[in-house]
Amino acid sequence: MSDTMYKRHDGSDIFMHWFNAVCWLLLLLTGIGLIQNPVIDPLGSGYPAVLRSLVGGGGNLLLLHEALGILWIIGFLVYLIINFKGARFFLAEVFAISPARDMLWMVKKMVLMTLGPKPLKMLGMDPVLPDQGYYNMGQKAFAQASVVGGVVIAVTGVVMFLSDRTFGAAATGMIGWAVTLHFITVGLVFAGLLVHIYMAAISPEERPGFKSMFTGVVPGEYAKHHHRLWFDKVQSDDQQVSE
Amino acid sequence: MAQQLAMIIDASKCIDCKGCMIACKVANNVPEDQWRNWIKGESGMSRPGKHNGTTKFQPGACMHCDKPTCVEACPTGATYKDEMTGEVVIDESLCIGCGNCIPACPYGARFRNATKRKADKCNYCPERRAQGLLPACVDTCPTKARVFGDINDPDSEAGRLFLKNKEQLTRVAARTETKPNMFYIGDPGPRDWGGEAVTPASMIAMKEAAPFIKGIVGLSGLGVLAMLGRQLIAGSDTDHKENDDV
Amino acid sequence: MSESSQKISRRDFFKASGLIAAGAVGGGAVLGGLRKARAAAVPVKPWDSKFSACDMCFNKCGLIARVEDGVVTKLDPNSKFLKSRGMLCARGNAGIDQVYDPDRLKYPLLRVGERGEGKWKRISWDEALDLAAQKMEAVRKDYLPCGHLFSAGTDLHSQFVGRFAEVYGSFNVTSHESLCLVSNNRAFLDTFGEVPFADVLNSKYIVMAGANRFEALVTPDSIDLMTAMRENGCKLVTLDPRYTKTAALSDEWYPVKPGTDMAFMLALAHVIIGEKLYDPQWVEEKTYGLEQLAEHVKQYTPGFAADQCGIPAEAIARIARELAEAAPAAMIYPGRRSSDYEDSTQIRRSFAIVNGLLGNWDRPGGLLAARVVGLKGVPYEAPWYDENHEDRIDADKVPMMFEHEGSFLLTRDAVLAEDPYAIRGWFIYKTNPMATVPNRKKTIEMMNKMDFVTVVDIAMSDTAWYADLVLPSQSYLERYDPCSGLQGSSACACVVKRDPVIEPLYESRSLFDVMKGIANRMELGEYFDFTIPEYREKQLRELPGAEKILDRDGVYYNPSKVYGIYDGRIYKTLSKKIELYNQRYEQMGIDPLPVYTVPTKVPANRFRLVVGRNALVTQGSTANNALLHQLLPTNTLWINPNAAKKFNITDGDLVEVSSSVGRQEIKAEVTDRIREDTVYMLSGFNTLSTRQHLAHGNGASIAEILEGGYDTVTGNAALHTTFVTVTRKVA
Amino acid sequence: MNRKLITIAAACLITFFTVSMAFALGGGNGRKGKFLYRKNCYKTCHEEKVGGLSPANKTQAEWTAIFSDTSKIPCHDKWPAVPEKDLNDIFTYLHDYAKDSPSPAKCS
Repeated sequence: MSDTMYKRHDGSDIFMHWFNAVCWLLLLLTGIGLIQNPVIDPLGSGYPAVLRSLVGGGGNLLLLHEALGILWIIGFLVYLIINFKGARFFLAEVFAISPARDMLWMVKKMVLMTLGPKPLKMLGMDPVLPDQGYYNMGQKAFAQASVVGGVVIAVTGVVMFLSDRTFGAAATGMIGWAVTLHFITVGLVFAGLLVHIYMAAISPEERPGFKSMFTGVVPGEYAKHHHRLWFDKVQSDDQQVSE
Repeated sequence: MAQQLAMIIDASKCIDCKGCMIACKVANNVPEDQWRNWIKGESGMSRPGKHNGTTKFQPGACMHCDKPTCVEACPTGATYKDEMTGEVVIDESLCIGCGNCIPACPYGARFRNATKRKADKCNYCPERRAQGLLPACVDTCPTKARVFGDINDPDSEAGRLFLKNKEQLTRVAARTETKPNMFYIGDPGPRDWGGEAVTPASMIAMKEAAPFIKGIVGLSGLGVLAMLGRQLIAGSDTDHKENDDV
Repeated sequence: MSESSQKISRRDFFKASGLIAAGAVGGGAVLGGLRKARAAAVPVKPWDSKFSACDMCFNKCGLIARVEDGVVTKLDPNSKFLKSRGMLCARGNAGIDQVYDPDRLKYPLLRVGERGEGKWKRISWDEALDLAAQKMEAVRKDYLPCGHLFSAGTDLHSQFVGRFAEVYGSFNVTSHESLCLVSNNRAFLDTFGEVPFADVLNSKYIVMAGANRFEALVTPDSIDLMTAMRENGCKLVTLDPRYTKTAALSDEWYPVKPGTDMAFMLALAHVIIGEKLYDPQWVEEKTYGLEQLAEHVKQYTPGFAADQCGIPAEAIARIARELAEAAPAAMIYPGRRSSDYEDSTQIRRSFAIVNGLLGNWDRPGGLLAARVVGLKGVPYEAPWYDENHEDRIDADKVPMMFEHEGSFLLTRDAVLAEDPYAIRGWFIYKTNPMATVPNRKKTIEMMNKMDFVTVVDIAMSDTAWYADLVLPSQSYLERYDPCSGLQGSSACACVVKRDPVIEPLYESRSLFDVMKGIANRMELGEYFDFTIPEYREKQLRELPGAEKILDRDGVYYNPSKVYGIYDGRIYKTLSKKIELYNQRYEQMGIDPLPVYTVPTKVPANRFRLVVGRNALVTQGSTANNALLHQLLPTNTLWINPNAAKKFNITDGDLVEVSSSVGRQEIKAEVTDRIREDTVYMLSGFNTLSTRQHLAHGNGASIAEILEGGYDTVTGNAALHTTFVTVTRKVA
Repeated sequence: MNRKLITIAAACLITFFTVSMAFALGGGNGRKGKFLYRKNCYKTCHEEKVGGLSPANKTQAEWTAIFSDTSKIPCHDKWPAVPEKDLNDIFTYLHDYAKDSPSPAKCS
């Protein structure tokens, strides 16, 4: 049983995940280089200055950022077309929340990850986590933030991209707010991203999940423990199919 | 000493012919009904008899301030104060057209170029200077009311005038002090038109949000560090075992 | 200073710390790269620079055209051009939009509808020239050569219109000047023997009446006036019913009652003579008629003048004394456009006479004689047409018309009356009588009198709009022009020329080529058997090397004496002296001394309509300029707040301005910058031609409203004698 | 220079006058006079030698003096025969556009 592998992601999902990750990394690196104002720049003025000089000026950096952004958006659009079913499944899973169970999971998990089970026990709580579905609540929370944030970032990005291409003077207010929203949203999603990267790549317990982002499959044991509801569903589906 | 390119203007010499405005418009391809420079008129009452030369027409443009509020309002650094020349420069390629800098100028020197859809204003005609010519408005001015140059260079015409008239140089004060580098010899004429530097709400929001964003990212980072710390100290198996126990 | 130096050192500190930071992160090379990237952001425009001379008004300011890929992208002043003091005004800079005006005439057009209906047929140049020649030949045959009228505006090619007219056999040639300056020229010529240049730059005291030098720009006077005032402490006193920019910048301004300037001037003479403020030796030696003048001006006391012109008597007396004190570096500024009243010549004579008393002739800060430029005429032997009438159609109507300028108004009346003979053909180049001559309806009637009207212009002016054949002319940047001699007061005597700086646009041709083409078809080709460069060679024959210098600097100077030209020379008058009292006038029955006549009282509930300029307008040729249009989108009717109140008019109201000859609707500009009895509007707006899309149906045409009085000495138009009613239009 | 001009101009015209000539000067057709002057005098004598002689080179009094005593005009031998009427037209042209006339001839 422990040898049984369960299919979790197909090729396009895996590709999209890593495509998204690379785009995010590059967009973040170039994007931070585009902020140069002592009040807001996250890394000080030295980083943008260096980055800009590396690509031959801020204008080039902006072009690069815009090109990456468009590539990123197009990538998602293509994915939506090619694997619409997968995308729909993903979104349905991500946004399907069972408040009582998922919230409890979230609170317990956060305490467990940082402080261990003792505090829970001290509070008289069972440190055992509630069962989770295809995604656990942490994954869902970040995925939700990524989806909503991604849409906001993409839309505001497009607004900025079009600012000097189609918009008239009347649009400056909108463009100004687009800049602000873009900045804030990226900041918030990035905050989640840090946790996501730790949980998925560094924390050993999710190692099989991490591996699955390359192989597409997880061991049954892992599925059973981490995504019990999904595991059960897959099991019963299999039985139905085999019968 | 670094340069400070500036204009020294003798408003008393201006005849309000608008030569500078058309010259600038043509030299810089400024779109219809937009202007990089201006002549503020004195619309004062007509009084017969002696006037003692009180009427002044006031040529002006971007004042390339020492404390440029437009630069403070720019999120990308597309507008910056050039350390070598003292100019307030717009790097068009880096301008994202957010328009923050436009209300941020208390003198109304900036506008959104209707064709380029980017911030625009006087740039002292760099293309002309590259060819050894004066800025278009200065070159064309009939009475040479506008004088341009490096006021830190006592050998330049502007520097000479700057030193010579040191005592009587005036600036048009705005409600927001920006330390403009446009100097008028004596009475500049209209004085009270300078407004307030207004930062758009979106920029204020971004500035206000910036520490929180940094804070949230920081907290998240701390959380990760905590997890990492626990992982290293307590080992990772504990969790698993606890789970397995169930 | 301490604050700013502190600031700089702080800035330097930041600069240094920035350097360290950059060095720590990416090394010095990165920062170097950064700098380079910024420096490289300045694109170097690969333009050619070509000399020319501006043509947006008559001044001909030297310019340098910046040409990129065969397109003029910028017009800059030629700093070596002393007459214009190295400047280019708003119109000069906007010249680019005249050349590239989408409304420009592009190919020959033949009228196919009624006159003024705007129906045109495009034809080829060959057809057009054949037709013009054929029609001109027909007029010559049916109505004698002098039955064809030729009108040419201020342009370096206009001399070829005159040349053509003469070889064709017509002496009926009019210029724009009888709508402008001939009264003033007459007055000064008849006082000093020549038309002077004002040495504004070196003057210490200038009285400016009937001129608006800071808006109606004349080089170098407009610029020199400011230099004189700010650098040399010159005092400026302005008389104008309007608070013009000149008035605003003056030391003193008086809203003189229109038409009373002569009373002021004669009162100045009264004080100067009465108080013996003149230089007796100079006046004795150089002038004629002081005694008669003294006797004549006794009646014109400052008190009398004060009653007439509304300027306090004490001010008049004081100004007279101050003028005399500053003399000879003092002047009554001669002015230029003097087409205002029926006694304009006599009004301007009073200006000239005060100058005579100030002893400022041929001296620094005074009035200067013409200097030698050295350009030569290119003579030709025109054929003689014995069958012609003896004289011009406008001859003998006024005693002292300038033969070579004619009188447009007298010509128009004579054409309409066919008296003394008929004129049925009209050739017009670069002048726009429909926009510049009072009583537009009458000009339309004149057009209707014609069998065939040919107009050569760069735009579909109203005059072209009513023509039969419209030929597209080259702009000043597209053609070769003959040399022209210019004098810039004490600044210079110089020669300019024009070479094409761009290829001619569309099918445009130069006037010279048009004349040549028609002449060739009329067996008059021998008179145009040369090119402009060949013609210039002849003009420059006594100035060896000038052509080279023209190519190098865009201008050639002939250094010559500025002051004292008249030392040991006679004045070109009958008495061989400055004629305070004009002997020839006496012989001809004209008042030898200007006699003040009280101007017609403005009738109740009416206003005197006055014309004027600002620095963005050249008569009827700039209202369609897209650049100037942005600064001056329309014209308005200036009306004083008290008058406006009386007629229930508020600022921005649409009003109807109506005279005995026409009416126009225009927006009122309620302003205290004008007298209560006077209204004012700019010229050039509301064209009939729809092919002037910015000017058509925009504002009001002053030519439609002005009546057609004229100066009884020269036949110059009298543009300030129209009374109008102003009524608010009910929306 | 001035004297030379006078001399040459005078010379041009001498042929057509006798000392006893008794017609009244002036009142001719100046326009035709210009044509005749160009045709008879200008080409022959003035154009090449002195760069053109214009009516505005002299005062009306000077022109009158020249035409009332034409015996001193030196270049008469070069002239074709010109009728008296034409001569008066020439005089009228020169006189009416003299430098002290109401309309001095325009020269550059």
